Amino acid sequence: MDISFFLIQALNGVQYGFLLFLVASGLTLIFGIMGVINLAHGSFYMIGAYLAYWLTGLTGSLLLAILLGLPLAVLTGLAIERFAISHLYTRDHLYQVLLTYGLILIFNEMQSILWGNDLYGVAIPEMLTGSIRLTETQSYPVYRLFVSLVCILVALGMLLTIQKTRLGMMIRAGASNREMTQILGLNIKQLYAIVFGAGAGLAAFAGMMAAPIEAVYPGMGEGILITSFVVVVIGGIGSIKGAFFGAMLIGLADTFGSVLVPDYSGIVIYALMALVLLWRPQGLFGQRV
Amino acid sequence: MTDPTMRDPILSIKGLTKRFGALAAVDDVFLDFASGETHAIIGPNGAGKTTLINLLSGDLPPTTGTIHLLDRDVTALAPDRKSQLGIGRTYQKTNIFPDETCFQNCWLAAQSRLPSSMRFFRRAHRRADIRAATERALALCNLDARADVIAGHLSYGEQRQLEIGMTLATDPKILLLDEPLAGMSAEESVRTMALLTSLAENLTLILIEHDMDMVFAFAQTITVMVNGQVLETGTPAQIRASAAVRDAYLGHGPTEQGATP
Amino acid sequence: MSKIKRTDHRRRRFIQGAVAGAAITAFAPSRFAIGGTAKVKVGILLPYSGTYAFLGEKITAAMKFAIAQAGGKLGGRDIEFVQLDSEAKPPKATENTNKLITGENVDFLVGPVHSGVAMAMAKIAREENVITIVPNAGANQLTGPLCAPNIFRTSFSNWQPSFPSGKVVYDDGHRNVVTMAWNYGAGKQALGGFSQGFEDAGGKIVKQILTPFPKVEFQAYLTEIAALKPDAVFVFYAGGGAIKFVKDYAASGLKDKIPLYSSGFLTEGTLKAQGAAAEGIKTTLHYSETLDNPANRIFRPAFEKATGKSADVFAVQGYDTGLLLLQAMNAVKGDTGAQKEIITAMENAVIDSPRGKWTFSAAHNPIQDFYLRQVVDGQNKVLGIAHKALSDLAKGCRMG
Amino acid sequence: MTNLRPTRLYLLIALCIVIAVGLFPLFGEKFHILLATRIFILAIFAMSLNLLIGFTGLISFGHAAFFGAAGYILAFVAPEDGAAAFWWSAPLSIGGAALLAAGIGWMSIRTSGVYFIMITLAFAQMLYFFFNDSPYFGGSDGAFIYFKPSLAIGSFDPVNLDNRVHFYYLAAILVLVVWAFLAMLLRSPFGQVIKGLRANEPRMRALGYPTQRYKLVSFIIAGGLAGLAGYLNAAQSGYISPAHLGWQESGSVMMMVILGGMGSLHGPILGAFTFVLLHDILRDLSQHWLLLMGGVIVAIVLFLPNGLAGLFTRKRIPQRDDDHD
Repeated sequence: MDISFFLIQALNGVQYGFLLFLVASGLTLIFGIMGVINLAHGSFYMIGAYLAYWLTGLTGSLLLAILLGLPLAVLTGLAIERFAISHLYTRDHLYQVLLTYGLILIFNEMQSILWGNDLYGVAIPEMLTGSIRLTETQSYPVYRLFVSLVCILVALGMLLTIQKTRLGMMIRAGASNREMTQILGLNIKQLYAIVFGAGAGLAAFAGMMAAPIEAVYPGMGEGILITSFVVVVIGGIGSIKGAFFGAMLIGLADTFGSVLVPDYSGIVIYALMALVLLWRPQGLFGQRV
Repeated sequence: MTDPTMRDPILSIKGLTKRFGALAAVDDVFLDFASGETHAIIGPNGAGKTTLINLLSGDLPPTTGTIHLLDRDVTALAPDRKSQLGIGRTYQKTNIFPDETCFQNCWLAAQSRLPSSMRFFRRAHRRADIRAATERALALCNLDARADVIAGHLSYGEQRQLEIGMTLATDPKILLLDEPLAGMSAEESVRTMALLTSLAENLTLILIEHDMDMVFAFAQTITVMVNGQVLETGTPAQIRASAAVRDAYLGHGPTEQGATP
Repeated sequence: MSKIKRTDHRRRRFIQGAVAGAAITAFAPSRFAIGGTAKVKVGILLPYSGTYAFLGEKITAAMKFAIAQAGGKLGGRDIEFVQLDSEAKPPKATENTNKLITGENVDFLVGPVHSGVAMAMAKIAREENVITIVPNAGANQLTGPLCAPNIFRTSFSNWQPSFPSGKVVYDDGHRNVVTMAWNYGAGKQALGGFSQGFEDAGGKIVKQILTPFPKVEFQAYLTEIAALKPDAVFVFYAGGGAIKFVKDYAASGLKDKIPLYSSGFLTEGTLKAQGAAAEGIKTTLHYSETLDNPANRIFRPAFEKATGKSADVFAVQGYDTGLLLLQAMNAVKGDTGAQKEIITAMENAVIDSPRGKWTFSAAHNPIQDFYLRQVVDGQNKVLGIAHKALSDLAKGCRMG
Repeated sequence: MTNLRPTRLYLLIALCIVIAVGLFPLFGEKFHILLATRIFILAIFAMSLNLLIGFTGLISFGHAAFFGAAGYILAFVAPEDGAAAFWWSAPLSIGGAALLAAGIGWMSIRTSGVYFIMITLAFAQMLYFFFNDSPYFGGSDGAFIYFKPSLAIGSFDPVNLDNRVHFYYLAAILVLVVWAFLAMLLRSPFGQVIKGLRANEPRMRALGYPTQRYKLVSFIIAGGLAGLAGYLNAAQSGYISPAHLGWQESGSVMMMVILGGMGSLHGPILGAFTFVLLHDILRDLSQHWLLLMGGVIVAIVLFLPNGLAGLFTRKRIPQRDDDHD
């Protein structure tokens, strides 16, 4: 094994990390600001992928599918927030776990009713089908690099929103102290709706971007859900920065774990999470509660 | 100790510092608390008073410095260990078990004095000694008539009394009181003052309070803190006379309530 | 007895149970008395929700289709299907199987898809002695150490479809091969089959890679393969993982340099989603949609027309399950009490399947042809027979 | 917290239930006896989790780890050609589960709130992958327990677990035993402390209780009881697989606890009963039963905040306005 092998593996890890970040950032926002554990977050990822499949079929273009599908996903998120989640802000985490678990079942069945249980794929847009040669045997698909680029742009966008805008100010206040937000006279209801809608949108967007390199299949949201939770917890709940570093860490750990301890690579990310929590019980960038 | 009137310190802190990031909430504080005295800590908001109490009670670990209880280094001990050693505290924000009766609240506190509550089979309420300690604490905080009332249904003043009663049930040597009069009506304040006065006979009291009338009437020693540092320590008369205190904190009216710079 | 036509569920079950009970002690006449009155109860335990739902739906549809084509009766008796969603969850398998066997008193049990569920189910089926037909789950153990007179499998053992690939890969001139599969029973057993076939022929497994199930992130492994530069790669993936793997393999540029082989599940029900990435992949399986035989020529259009579902290997396995039930029940003229005769009929059955004629081995696993297939224009084109009449090893089976 | 003083009505209901449970095998169908046994086992499992969630305030999302581990221990120690003796295999499974809980608990209780939820999940997932990936325990296909444990003492063999009615009564009695054990535990000094922990942990610490130690002991007891349930489950079905330790199983038992009512002694029993029956009925009702199940869960959360047990007690759990994690 040479240096280029490790470099390519690092690239794999980072690239996987970017995708994780896209899902986890929404989760951490909802977690940190609203104090809601949203198990149904993975469902939005799945909804995104199915919307991408369905709308790409209708319009023939992934871009159009995303433009049409994203508002649909956000609206679904807003409806869920309004009719279910909003009743649980003052209640114990457990009820949120239970309710959002119920939502997973509902979403899964809706998917089955609307799109059936067959497996689907989405074609990579024509412009992005090429690949770049890395070694004699391996090349890297342009679309994957494109996804990474989009993830970086989204991350930057979130950073700017949070640092520079009034909404970002509210989010920061909300993340550090929920009561303070209320004292400052901010409209907490509106803030929560925006955050949940945005979180759902981010997850769905991740699902749409991933659809061409993933398979679109029933139950696809659950796998990424647990991994995203691991990312959020490692990074520290409510911290976008934490979600970013957590995602990178998990992406790299998972990639190198696969190579270095192949027989038990399923354990790696959970062991990493346990270690981080034993070292810093509030995650890498979390605030002490 | 240079002051001959000073009794032996029961609690002594040296170079105590607590930093939150760049901010030093408590900055290199040296203080001695004499056994049996009533010692008030005053200062503007953000002076580091509550942080100091939290350091003494073990709720926060100090960044540097030491805390000694008599000869024993208790700097890094957790709250439960400090409590077991006789340092009890009350909270600024009422901190009781609102779903339980007053009796049960004090009972839980009194039970903590058992060598261990890892007893799985006997009914808890059968212990006569704990019952006696509970009743004593309820009597001390004037809630013996309200023993069976759910704590959440008490008036605010009564809840504060219960808060003190719970801590008393743990039989402390030193009582840390974080704004015991905050939010009380005049009548409740009077009652609580009477309670504290009776306690001061047997206990070392360390309290934070914004009510200057109360502080100057009640405390034997006053420490003024500003920006995490001790500005002055002395008798009420010394503090009143201190030019430094007047300039930095008390400003124009020495009895101004909740003075904020 | 023959006048009893109660619709009352419990009452009928009671009588039926009583009759079946009597059947054990009494002679033939009393057994035949029930024929033509009560329905034959077929319990189906298959996944209808979650990742495996499409398998469950397809197998069920094809089995019902086979029976409907033959007039909708088993041995002259009407059928009642009792379907249960297995959710592909092993912890629920015991309760589900009990529900069908002791709760519903089914005459036949059909299922499951998931090997873990199959293990729990087989245990009860053995104890309760109900004739059980496995239409998919491939765990080698089912027709190995767990084999039983009353357990039949119409699909394959995990070892079976990949074993012929070994020789195929060797004959294509490859000597050093990397194998890769999900780290679970089916994956390991499939790789075991391939390794045996390949090493017996004289090839060498450079590395066996097991990836966590059901994770579909393969990038790290692809880079490893690229670094190892084997002559060929053999994998076992199915469903969503198969789609993802084939796409990733092509996108990383490996496909043009290192040929990809697999057992046929890689390209079953997944070709449309895989698109061009699957072109050229060679697989071995006991069926192909392009198989040219009379049964298949009739089956495919009829099935697709009747159910609207595409006819793939899973549909064929379900269809054959239906055919097997028909043959056995016709042989005993609908007498479900004649268990011994039914078993004998099944053991001797020759199934004229769309996959080609096949029979049961002594361990009750199909002896069947395995075809070498290659993906051409989005279809699994048959290149020839990779292994004729291949029987499972049936290691550990102490029956027959 | 819970009002344990029995009223006359309460006693009457309890009596009726005991009689019904006692007589059920006489007229119940074979399958329903099996189903009821399974409900008892899950009730014990749910009661064990309720000790953590409902009484200690520790939300464990990895409780199935102990349930499954106990089953694996039984599978591991049971001989292939005969029955393992209940009298040593059960304590071994329970003890093993408790030991595992001691290890996982010791590390997990350093965290709190959501982090605790997640770290318990992480440990359970690690065990899941351990049993799934390791070549020694049957891998993903799971392992069998070929014979049901034997309760014979010498030649005295009154309870034969192969007989489903015997198994039924054993499970029913164990539900009662666990219930009584927990009732006693909660009235003991230890019980008072853990209930205090749930209500307000920092205050308990300030009162001088070494809270970590109490949480750990509670975690170990709950792990052991989950082990008992896991042992019974493995003995009944004769099968154990990695999926028994999966997060979805941890989720289901959590559902049962919340459904029945947290912090109520009998709530989890009610929850297990309802959850299993609901699952069974809804699945028969429609092909889209997941939709119904999801809908029922959502409705219960929104409209029955105190769980089913809350229907029978008038006392309302006060809403918390502070958000302590």
